[in-house]
Amino acid sequence: MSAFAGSEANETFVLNLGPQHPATHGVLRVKLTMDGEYIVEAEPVLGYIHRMHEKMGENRTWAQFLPNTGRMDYLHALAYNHGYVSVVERAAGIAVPERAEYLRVITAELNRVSSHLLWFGAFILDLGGFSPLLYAFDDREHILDLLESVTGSRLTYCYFRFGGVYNDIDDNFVAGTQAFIKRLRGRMPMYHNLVTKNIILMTRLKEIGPISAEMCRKYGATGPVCRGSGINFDVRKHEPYSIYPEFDFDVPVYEQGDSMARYMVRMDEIEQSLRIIEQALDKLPEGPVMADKVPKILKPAKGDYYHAVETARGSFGVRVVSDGSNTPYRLKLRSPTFSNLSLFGEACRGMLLPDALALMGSLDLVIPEIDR
Amino acid sequence: MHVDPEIIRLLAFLIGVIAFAALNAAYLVWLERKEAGHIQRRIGPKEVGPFGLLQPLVDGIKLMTKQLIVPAGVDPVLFRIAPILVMVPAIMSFVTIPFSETLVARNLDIGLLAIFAFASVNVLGLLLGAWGSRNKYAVISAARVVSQNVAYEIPMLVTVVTLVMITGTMNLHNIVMQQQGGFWHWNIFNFSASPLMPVAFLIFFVCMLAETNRAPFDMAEAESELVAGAFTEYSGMGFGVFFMGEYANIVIGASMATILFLGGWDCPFGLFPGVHWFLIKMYFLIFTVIWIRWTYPRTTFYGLLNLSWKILIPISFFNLILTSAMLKVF
Amino acid sequence: MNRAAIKQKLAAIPAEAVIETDYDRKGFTLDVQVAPAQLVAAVSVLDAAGFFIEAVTGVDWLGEQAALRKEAQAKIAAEAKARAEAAAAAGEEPPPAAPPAEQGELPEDALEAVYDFNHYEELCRVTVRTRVPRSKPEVPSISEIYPGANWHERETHDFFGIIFAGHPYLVPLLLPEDADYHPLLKDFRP
Amino acid sequence: MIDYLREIISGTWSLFVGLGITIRYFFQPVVTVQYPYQTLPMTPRFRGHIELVKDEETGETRCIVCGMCQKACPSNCITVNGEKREGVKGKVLTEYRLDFTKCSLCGLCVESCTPKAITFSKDYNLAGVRKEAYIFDLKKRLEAKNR
Repeated sequence: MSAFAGSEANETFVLNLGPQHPATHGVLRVKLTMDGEYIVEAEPVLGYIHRMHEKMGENRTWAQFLPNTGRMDYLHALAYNHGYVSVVERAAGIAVPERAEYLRVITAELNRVSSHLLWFGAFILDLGGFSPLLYAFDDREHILDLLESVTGSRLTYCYFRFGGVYNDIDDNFVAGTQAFIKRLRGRMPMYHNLVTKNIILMTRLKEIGPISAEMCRKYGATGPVCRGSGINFDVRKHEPYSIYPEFDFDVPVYEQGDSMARYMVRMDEIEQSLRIIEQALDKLPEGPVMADKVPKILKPAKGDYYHAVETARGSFGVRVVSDGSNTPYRLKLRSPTFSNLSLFGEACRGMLLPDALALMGSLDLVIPEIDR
Repeated sequence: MHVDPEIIRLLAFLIGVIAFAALNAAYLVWLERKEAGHIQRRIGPKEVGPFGLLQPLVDGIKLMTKQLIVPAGVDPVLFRIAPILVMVPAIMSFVTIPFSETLVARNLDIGLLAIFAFASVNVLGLLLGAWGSRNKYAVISAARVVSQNVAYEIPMLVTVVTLVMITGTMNLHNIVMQQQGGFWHWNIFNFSASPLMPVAFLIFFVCMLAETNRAPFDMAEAESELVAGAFTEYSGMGFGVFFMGEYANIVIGASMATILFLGGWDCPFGLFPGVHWFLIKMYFLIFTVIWIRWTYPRTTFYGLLNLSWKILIPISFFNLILTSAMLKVF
Repeated sequence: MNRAAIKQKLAAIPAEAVIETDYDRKGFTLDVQVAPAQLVAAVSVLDAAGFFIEAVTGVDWLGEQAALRKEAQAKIAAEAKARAEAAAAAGEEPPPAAPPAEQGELPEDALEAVYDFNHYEELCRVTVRTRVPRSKPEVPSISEIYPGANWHERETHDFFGIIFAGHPYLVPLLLPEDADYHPLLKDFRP
Repeated sequence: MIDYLREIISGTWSLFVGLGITIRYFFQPVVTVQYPYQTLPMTPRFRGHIELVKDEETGETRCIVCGMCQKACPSNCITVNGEKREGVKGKVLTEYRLDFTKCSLCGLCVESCTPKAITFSKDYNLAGVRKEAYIFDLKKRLEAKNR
């Protein structure tokens, strides 16, 4: 990146990026103050698809809010379901059968792979390459088929229930998943040859959009954004939930903090997720997939409870405050991209427009999840 | 009444050239969509006509029936003149391109010069359209187009100068005639003049991509950054003419590469030279241009300038010096 | 940095309660209750210890005081009843009924601002809470210490109307820019 | 100087590798399904809008009008009406109205149903021009299907 040539303040102009813009992946608006093609200041404007999920939670029973969680982040819906059912299980003291936890991990990790694949395609699309998007979609479609055969739905699965999962898997799913893992492992070198090693992509990502570890801390960035800045933080390892401690997997961490590092973290995570799925399929125990004694009307004890899960975008936390009734008294959804995007304004200062868009793409934004 | 047959010939050629340019523009869109489809493992247009062959027609009708929106506050003259400024020079360039030994509208002695002169007007059209449409994205795009063009004219022209030194003429017909008799006579393999001729071809090809604003150098359009760049405010046929101009420019670029480096209408094996060979080579190059577009991400503006000033210009100058030295020595 | 040390440091700030909670049960390790005036001091301690900010939110405790009083009254009534029964069982005269408790003005209900912090290296989720009266909900802003709190505070202002004093740009973030309502207040009616 | 050349050559090589990959795909068969000329088989668990199950013995619905589905629904899109009839134990279903415009296909109603009277349909070709077309009376649908 070339240096930022400062000039008189009155030579700047305001550029409205969005709410309808190809690079913002939804309805995000960024108010850019520009000096030529350099960004002097960037202010993201949110709330275009704000749905007030938190208020909705207060007006529904605990179980009725479940479908909403998958609609926050439609790309990794199962992790959001997982976070919500986990916090309610914690509050109500429900124990989950082991097989159900395995199924949760398998499906959530498959969903994470699909989310990363879509991010990969969309990110390259931001950089102007179109074909990798459709190759990634080709692979993602296999995951959606697998998940559809289990959950009956392709995007907002709503598969987890308090105390287990909605229905059991069959042998076809196991065989199909194993075949898919083999297929995707075979395809990854193609992605790296076509995209990662491409000289144009390297010049566009290397040393572009640096985010320091300190900046991550000050803004509360989590997920691949902080792991690309050399912070080894993954909720699956940091505060292990479900049965993640049973599996052997690595947390990819890159020190550079540039867009390339975040790209590499996600690409490596695909491989790690495949490893988890493989181990889970091998170890999959027999047994029920639903706890026996789940009361029909949940009334968790008074108090507040927190549970965080690692989604494809970072640490998603749910804080519920229960007053002992059958509806949540207060439900706070801590969305990872909200924090990740909040550092964009500072990180892109002095950058060129195309680089800033590469940086924005590397943050992996899902707007419904920011706006909630 | 006596009519000069030359005038009739010229008229026929003019109509032919315009028809050729328009048809090319229409069917290159089809080719682009089909090729992109198959690269991405889908079919591409298929509903209108067999293999979607009538798709360009339908697209054309759609563009023509659309309202021509002239936004408030635009410069009315520049906004309207810009698409024409892109389209007309492209058609004019066709006049001097020799498709075969006899199939040429006007065989100019300075044909090469004329084409490069016309090619630079294209940028002016984009600049005026972008400036005139009073849109911030378009203005950014205009600034990009101009500096991109400055950066790319130099290595391209240096390469062409090298070639002119070898051929000793600017007459396109003569340049092709010198390359007759099989692919080992083509300029791209003219190792006796300079061992770097394939590299020179590559430089020329890259510069052609940049000149015609094709991916990975489509910074002017850059749909994921600048929405549609210079064309943001254009609708209907205003946009359509820009589009046609763009494809016509690609045809010119591919034709020039064919003539200068690939022996024009010459058959690679010395058999049956003719217009078909010219078209095969040209369309192969266009296929490659489209193939490149659907493979790479877009470069950035400074990446492009770096490539031009740090790599292409030094190498093309080195080639120039090497060639002149070799011409002098041998 | 260990948990005990940070607990000690936080406890050193006057007028606050630091409670170690059961992580497995609650999902957080330290529950810190501070007065609004001590908030910045508490957050500075966390900042110095390398914590990152997870979220800022609020809870509206409308009706809490009434519920507490009702609970207290029920307890008193139950005790009185138990005493009366015990007395009756013992064959004694039931003691005279206690005079009803003072029904003074209810103390005002509170809005609670909740801050979640976590540490990248060690699992230590610290929840900082501060309570302000509903009629004058004003909390000092921590966006100077954590720039990331800027958006979270704006969001909390949107939803609860809590005013973060010293915030550089306290305009609606998720709600429309002319929104003058606070949907997560319990007495909000659309 | 050598680094400079090496960088150019490796960079150019990476570009040619990319071209090689895309041209290989160009000659491979397409993977898309040409809907609506071709369709894929539905998975048995596909969650379409709900429908009433026909009881094999009676040929009627199994619904006992307990209203559990109505209570379970997060979006209040189910309305169940029944009436008492002479000689029949329990209530008889008169109307089962599903407002599909609000339904989020979560499946909580199907799970809550004790007599297993509702299930997911396999309809996905749903298109219409009026909102009212998506307020289904499932009882009438079942009767129409029986006929």
